[in-house]
Amino acid sequence: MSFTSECTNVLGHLMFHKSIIEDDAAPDRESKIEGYLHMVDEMQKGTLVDSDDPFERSVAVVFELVVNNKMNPWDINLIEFSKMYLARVRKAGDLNLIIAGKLVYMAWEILKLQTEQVLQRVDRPEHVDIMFDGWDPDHLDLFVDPFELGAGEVILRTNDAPIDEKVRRKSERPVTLIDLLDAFEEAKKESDIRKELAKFMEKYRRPEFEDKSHKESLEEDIAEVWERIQTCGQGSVPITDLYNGGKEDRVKVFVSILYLARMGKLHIWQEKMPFGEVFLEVKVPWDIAQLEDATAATAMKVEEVPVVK
Amino acid sequence: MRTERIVEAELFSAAKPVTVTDLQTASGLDARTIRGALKRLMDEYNGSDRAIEIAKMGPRYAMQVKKEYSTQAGRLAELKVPKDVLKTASLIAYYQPVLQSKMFDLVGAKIYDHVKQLVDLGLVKARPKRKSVELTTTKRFIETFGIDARSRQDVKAWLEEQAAKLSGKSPRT
Amino acid sequence: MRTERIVEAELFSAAKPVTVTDLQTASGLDARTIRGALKRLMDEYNGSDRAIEIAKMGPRYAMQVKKEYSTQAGRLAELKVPKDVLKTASLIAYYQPVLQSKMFDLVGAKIYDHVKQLVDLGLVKARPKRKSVELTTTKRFIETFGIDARSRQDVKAWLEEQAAKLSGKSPRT
Repeated sequence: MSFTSECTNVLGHLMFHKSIIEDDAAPDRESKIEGYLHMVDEMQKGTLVDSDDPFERSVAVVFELVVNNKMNPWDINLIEFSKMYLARVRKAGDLNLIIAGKLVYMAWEILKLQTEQVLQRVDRPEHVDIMFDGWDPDHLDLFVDPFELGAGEVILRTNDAPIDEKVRRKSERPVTLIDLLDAFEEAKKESDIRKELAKFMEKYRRPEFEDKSHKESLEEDIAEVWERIQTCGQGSVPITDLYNGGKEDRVKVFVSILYLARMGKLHIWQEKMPFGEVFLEVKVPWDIAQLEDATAATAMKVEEVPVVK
Repeated sequence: MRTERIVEAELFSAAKPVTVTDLQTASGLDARTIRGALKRLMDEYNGSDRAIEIAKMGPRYAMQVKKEYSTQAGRLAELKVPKDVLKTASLIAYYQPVLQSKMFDLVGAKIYDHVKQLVDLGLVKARPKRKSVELTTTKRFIETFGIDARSRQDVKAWLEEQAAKLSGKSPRT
Repeated sequence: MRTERIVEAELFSAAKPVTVTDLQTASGLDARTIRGALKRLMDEYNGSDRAIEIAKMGPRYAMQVKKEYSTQAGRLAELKVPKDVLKTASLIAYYQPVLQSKMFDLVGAKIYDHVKQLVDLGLVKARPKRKSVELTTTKRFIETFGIDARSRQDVKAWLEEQAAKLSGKSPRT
């Protein structure tokens, strides 16, 4: 395939994403995708001009790599991709682009996830839910049985489940020097961030937290709650899942997630006001959150967080 | 060193189901050679009376104990899904995407504990929806139960097939 | 169901060397039958060109990859020491001798669990000191990672060198 048709593929991909922008999407989403479309269009025509903005330049590099390497825009091998990206940026000797590249990498991953979610939504049979839209299902139980058992009734009635856990080997390999070095690099970055976080807390502590033990416990609380969140897996988590004791624990969890949200680590939202469940979601895809990108992002975020009053 | 023996060694020691790309990275062989080797190995293993088979789950392959030997072998392995949770898991897979409140109607109060276990094991995903939680199966579900599927729809279809077999075999009320 | 197939399934899933008694407990077969099955399996596997063999180590038996295939095979297996624990180990090596309370500041509450695992693996030594515990690496740490070092100071120096290389390689803002 030619350069032009590769560009057309990418344009098609972007058009699709533009067409599925929902009403509740971020307000700048449409203009952002417009910008991308414009960029690829220019690239196709050969009229793309280098931008001064490192983020824009790295987006251009992304498109360039996808087009030149004939990558399928619907199925980017992210590992391959990030390797190529880093090689490309190192060659250019542009440090700004490394940081920007991490953001692009995350954005790309999120875009990909969203596509999957949209496709699932399209496939999902909605009729049962639509029937009860806006109704209080609690009041319907009397005269409606909304659940069609179908052939699944056989599964319900049988003693043996139709699935069984496959028996596989638990394989292990010894740790090599490279493993250790990789681990060290990650650990060093993470502990540096913890130190920065501690400094941040010190600097912007609330006056009533003057008391040393109080401040220490707040930091520990946040760290502990962050760890609890990490055990909850991907996706949205109801805050009640994090509670683990009495009233004091609830306050601790609540205050900690407010801090974490301000640090830019979490989204928090409530579906029903004022007493509905509060939900939270880690802001970057889970696997990346565990890796260096999250640490880099947090390191930057720490600087940006407003003063806690 | 014959290529299928290299792939055999890799499948044997892989910690989880692997793709052709994984096998490529580990062996340095090209994709076509690996596909050929996989085909020969599957014929060799699955066609013999050996207790071990090579299963295909969508794009992933794994060496595993054949179903008829899994009870004995399971005692030395560390199986993670309790037996009573398996049925709930298969019902979720069959009805997915399904609200937890509906699953409550089917299996009762134990649904909360089962869903928690399944989510912890990464087999089921729970997303808040209305007043309840919507449940769907994950990629790990496909891998753990060795289902040849690429999507939730495939998993559903596979379970429908199993249900049909069950009802043909032993209909009970 | 032939007895050697049951034993085959068990050896495969055990993933570590097992005794005849272990196999007995799992299968319910008697020791003589199991010994016979093991003999037949060893002939079958070890005499063939397969990448997998059944090895006897004293009283224990294990299914494993033949030596000539071990390089390729290792790549897809899981790390013996979980990555997270390994990260903590490298920090202990870097800061040693270091108080557990200081490590708590660096990695958080998981330090307790990690230190326990590392002590169990024999990679780290913990000695009570003041109100906390002092952590140092062991000889086995050096052996495990093949670091060219004779003392803890050497390990530290080696890691410092690596850290300097790292920070030279990827300067952070």
